[in-house]
Amino acid sequence: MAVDEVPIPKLDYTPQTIPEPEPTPEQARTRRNYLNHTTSVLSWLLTVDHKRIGLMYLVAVTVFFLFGGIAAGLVRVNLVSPHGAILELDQYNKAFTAHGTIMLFLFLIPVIPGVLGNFFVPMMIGAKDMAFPKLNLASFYVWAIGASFFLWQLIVGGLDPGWTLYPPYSTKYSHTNVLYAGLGIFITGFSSILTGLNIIATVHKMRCPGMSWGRMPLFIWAMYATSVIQLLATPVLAVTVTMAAVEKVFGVGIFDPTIGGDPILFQHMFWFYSHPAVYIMILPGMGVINEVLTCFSRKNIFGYQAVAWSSVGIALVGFLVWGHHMFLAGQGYYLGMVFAFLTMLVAVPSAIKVFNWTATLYGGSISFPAPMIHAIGFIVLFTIGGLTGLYLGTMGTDIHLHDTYFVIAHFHFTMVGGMMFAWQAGLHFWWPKMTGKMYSDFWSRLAAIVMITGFALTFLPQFVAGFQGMPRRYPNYPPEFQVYNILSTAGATIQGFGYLMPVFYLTASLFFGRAAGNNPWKATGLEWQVPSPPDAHNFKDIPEVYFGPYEYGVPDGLRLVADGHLGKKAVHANGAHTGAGVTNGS
Amino acid sequence: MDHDHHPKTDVHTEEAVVHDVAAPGPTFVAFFFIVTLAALALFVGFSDGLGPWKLTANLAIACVQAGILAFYLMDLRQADKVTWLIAASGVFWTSLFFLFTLTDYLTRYLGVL
Amino acid sequence: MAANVNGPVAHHFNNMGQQLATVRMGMWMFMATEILFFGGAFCAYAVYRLMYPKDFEAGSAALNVGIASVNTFLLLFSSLTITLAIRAAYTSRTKALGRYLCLTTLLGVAFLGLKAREYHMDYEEGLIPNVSTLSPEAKEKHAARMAALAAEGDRLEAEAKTKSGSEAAELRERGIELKARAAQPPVAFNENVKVVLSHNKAFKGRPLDEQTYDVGTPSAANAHDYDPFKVQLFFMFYYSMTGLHVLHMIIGVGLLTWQYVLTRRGFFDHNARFVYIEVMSLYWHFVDMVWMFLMPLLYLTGPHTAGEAIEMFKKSVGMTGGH
Amino acid sequence: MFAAIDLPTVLPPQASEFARQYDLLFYYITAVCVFGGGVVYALLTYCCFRFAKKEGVAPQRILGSTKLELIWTIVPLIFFLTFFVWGARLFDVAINPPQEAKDNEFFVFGKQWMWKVQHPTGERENNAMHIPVNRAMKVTGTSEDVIHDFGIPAFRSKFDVVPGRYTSAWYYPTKEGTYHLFCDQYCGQGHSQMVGKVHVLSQSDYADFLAGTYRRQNPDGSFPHPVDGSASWRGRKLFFKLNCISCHNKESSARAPSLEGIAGQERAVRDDAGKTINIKASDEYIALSIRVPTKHVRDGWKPIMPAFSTRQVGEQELRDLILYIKSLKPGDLPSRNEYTPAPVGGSVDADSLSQQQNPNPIPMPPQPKKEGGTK
Repeated sequence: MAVDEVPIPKLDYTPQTIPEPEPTPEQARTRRNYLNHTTSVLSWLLTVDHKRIGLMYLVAVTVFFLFGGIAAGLVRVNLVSPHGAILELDQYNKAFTAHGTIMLFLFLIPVIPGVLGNFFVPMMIGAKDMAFPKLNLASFYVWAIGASFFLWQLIVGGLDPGWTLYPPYSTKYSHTNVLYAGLGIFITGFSSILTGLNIIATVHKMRCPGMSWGRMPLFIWAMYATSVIQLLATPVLAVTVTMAAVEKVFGVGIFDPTIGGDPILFQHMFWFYSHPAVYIMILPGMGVINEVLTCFSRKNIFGYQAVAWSSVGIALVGFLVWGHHMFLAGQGYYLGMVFAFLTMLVAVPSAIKVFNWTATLYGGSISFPAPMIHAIGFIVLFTIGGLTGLYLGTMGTDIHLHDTYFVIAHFHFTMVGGMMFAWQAGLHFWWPKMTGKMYSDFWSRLAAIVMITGFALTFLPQFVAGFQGMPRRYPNYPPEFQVYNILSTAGATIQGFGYLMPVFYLTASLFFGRAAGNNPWKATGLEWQVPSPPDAHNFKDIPEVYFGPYEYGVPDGLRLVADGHLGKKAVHANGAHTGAGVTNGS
Repeated sequence: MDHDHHPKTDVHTEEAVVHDVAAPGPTFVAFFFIVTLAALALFVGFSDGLGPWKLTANLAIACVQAGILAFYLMDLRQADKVTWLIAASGVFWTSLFFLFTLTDYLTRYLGVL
Repeated sequence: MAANVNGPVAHHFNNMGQQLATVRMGMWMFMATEILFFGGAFCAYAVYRLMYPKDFEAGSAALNVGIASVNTFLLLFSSLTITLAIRAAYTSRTKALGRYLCLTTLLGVAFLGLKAREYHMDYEEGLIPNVSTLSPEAKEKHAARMAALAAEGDRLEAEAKTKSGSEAAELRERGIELKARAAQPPVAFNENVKVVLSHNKAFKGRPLDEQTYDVGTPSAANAHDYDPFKVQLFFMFYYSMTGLHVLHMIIGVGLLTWQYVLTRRGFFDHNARFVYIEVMSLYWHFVDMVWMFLMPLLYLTGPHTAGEAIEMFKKSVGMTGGH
Repeated sequence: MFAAIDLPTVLPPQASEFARQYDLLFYYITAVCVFGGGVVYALLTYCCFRFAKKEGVAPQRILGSTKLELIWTIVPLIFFLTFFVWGARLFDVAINPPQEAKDNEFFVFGKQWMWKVQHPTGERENNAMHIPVNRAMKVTGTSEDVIHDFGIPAFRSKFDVVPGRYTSAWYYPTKEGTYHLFCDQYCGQGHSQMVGKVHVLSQSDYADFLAGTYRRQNPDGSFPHPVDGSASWRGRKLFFKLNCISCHNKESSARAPSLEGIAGQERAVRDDAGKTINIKASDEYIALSIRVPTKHVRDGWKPIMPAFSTRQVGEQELRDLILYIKSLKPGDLPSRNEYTPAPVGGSVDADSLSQQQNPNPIPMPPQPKKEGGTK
């Protein structure tokens, strides 16, 4: 294929040191790292170390994922029978609302920025910490407070207007805890703003020498784009819920038609946040995929600029398409056209990414450990998710598919098929770095395959059901749809097992896993050039970067480089030569 | 990607960490204008002369006030590009929200029903 | 300038320049967020302002523009003092810094005090939808109106007896309708707001419900005729938007007080720490800016007169014994 | 629970002109997507196998290709834009009814949790809509409480029903039959019960429906009672309410004559003078024998029927009764102990019809337990 041949850069400098050898088991046991340099409980709860905060997010988010999963399980089981197998109508409504709110506000939005973003953004750009460590901790606790409001409303009887909280139902007719949920959304949103702010500041101001924008790993680009959205979209949601709350408290209100209010306005304000929010959810995932694909195909990303700027493009244009949720809501036809047009534009960058990922594999030397399987699964499933999005973004076809199971399937293909698998890929990719332990290769691959199979079985039938017009949020339905729902539930069961497996083998790896070593995947990112688990302050000296992030093009980079293949002495394949004594145990 | 192999150390240069403390003159002048404009706004608000244009006029005045405030009192005039970018993006996105939402209400009944 | 900056550099920064620039940038980003936050509310307001201009002007006419005007200047002056504070901090004149911070805090507190008084008066006048009860004056006015309606109803029915055929039926219908209307319970807020508006000399509107239902033929349409329910809508915006602004003010005053204490403790003797004052001043300026827009949108759209404003303010601070 | 799983058709019925146009676009998009996705998957599979890790094979160093980037930016964009243009035109069709549709305007009221449909002629029905085939019609809707959505998959049509506003859609039904009517916008506890049937009738049947005498013959040849919403249906309800059924019923006990198929028949009756005469059972006759039963008593029956004055049966009600009695064909009279009237929502006939007409009836879901149900 036609490629722009760029020669492997020659170094015109003399690095001072060659990298330390892997630590001996002795060193590995004795050295202090960010996990054990202090051990008191308080030192964890009050830590300002981005890595520890990342781990705290990991635990919390996993717990909420299990809650959301249970709710999803209830929904799926209930739908086995056309008459509703186990739940009363209102119970069902509460179940799917719990699933939606928890998964979106407490899992999808915080998961990658909170865990991987917190942990690796500073390390990948060679910083010692986030720009605002205290703010980072604060945003975790703010999030925790918001989350506890969700838990509280679950305990005191649940919530039933669906995660979209459309008035006038949510504000006037729902007798459930809309206020608590609104408060929860407001507070978690605030946390999300702070995280985004922190990441932007970090990327702008904390990059190590030589880490120019053109040399940042693409995960950083994705996180940056995500943070921009978090920063500029979330406040509108906050003010929306505030107004809805005012309306509910005073009992007379801004979105209430009986005194001249307009419920459609709520939808505008809500989707101004909530559509960009789906990019908040998917962009970090895309970022992870770049890292994993390049690493396991041992190649440069195909079209770095294209991938990087498509992230930014998605973030910007993604703001201007919210109206495609409202084609049938009584929104003006001409505005609808504008939105439909922009929707088609925002579909392009996603397509670009998919093509670039595929091209990245070309000419590589591909191996398939768990992260890579997840990443491939991501591409396969996300492609379907993206393409089916076109049906919904096209005004004409949206008429029939609006609010049917087609939407459900599409949404889950992007959010679960995309985001969830990217999250799994990232978690498995960086787990050795975070914990210093390697998990079971067999079980992790098996889990990946089980997840993908179960997922496809769950949501593919829903496309058909949706095209036949089965409406969403129905606890009971005409029997002709039963066969699809039974398939879905079967798939969901398999999926459930798939999601449970990592909980076990990852936990097991903490105790029985073998030491991972500094760089098990022979990856090029800065975070891989320091020992695992990293030291408390990541780098003893500030690393310096001499060329781009994915120089796998050098066959088996590290060794050849050490042999003086590039320049005089050692430099890691990504050009980072981390200063003296990074790797020696204390 | 760029291939100069000399590490960029941009973020490490000692940039102008302190806005040069201009003589208080400009500050007071700016403040004087702001207060005058505020008074003008009140005057317009209390007079019935402009009729329907009253709100428009007052909003225009408010914009000027805000501009002066940001430019002189918040030292935006000395700020670096990134700061400008951030401030601009805040205003820009808000205006986008206004643009699209209001478009809906202004065009909603064209050609439909 | 940078040369004589001294102060501790946080562990994760390489030098003071990086640290200060980062903090400053963080604050600006936070303000971009705030712009969107208030922008959302303003946009919602704009939508309804376009839908119901007259009713919103009526609502605005019912607000206490006197207090608002004074508050405007209080806030502007506080904006000046905080600017002087940061100038002082730049040149590490901590004494002056302390003075200016103190002054700013006091101005902020004064603003909040007046605002509290304004809310209290709204409460007294019964301008809180679905919460207020009929104010005494509104009660008697409403009672009188309903009595008139009922009397008119009786008169029509009596008259109907003298007539015959369709004419009689018509009269009877109308009479029954009027009496039924007279029996309806009042919407407290609507009646109260009518009373408040009747006190505003500059305002010449009549409530639409009285226009359509009351005795006699509807008078010629007036530029300011309003629907009380839409006025409720306006008041929802009034409370939520000023409420959010007040919330920001309270936070700001808290931070100012805290920084004042820090100043006294010599925290800012490291002049590198001026950046905290600086971001504080940015925040405070922003709150000021929001008020600049709230003023015309909420208070100044409706018809008011300067005299009325002064009168209102006097009444608010108790210089006169009410009307 | 798994007892009867009806194997469905993969594609929904295509019962309106719009549905035809819709499916064209739908299949076009599907074709493009299958092709595009296919290309990606093919490349993916190829790479994964061809470039799987081998000893001694070094990965190539490829940084990208501006030409390729341009290709896979522009080509998808072009296709997407065709979707957009076609889709916008289709939407334009969907929201701009032709004049004849505007002249034939139905109205729906959404309400937690039922649909009230009003015909242009003022006929009303609940959770069911009888409409003529091959005739353009417009549906305008509004809601009494929350946002609902009036969706008919067979017509590929759907629109949100918003409180305080009028929204609308229009159909040109092309195929007779009974189709689903769904509420697609979540509206609370009974959301999934806010469903009904759309009956597309032939023009003549629709005329009968408006006349109040529409009967649809079931496949088994039997005639069900009149359809919900028609005048004779109201009459039937009265027939039960006034306890006519206790004497005039299928069992045709010894107390009263059967009323089946008497319309227009010559009947031998005794007038109050006691002499037998023949009278044609006209509307007037039926009315008289309800108002003053003893005036003409059917030969061989005792004059035991109570009289129903205008206070018990208003003139309009009487009219409904007459229409019902006239509509009775042999074997129609209900049995004495049959239960009616139809529960609100699931009208008896809508179900009994759907049982035979449509293999997939909407099941009656468990009724909500708690309050907040029917307002």
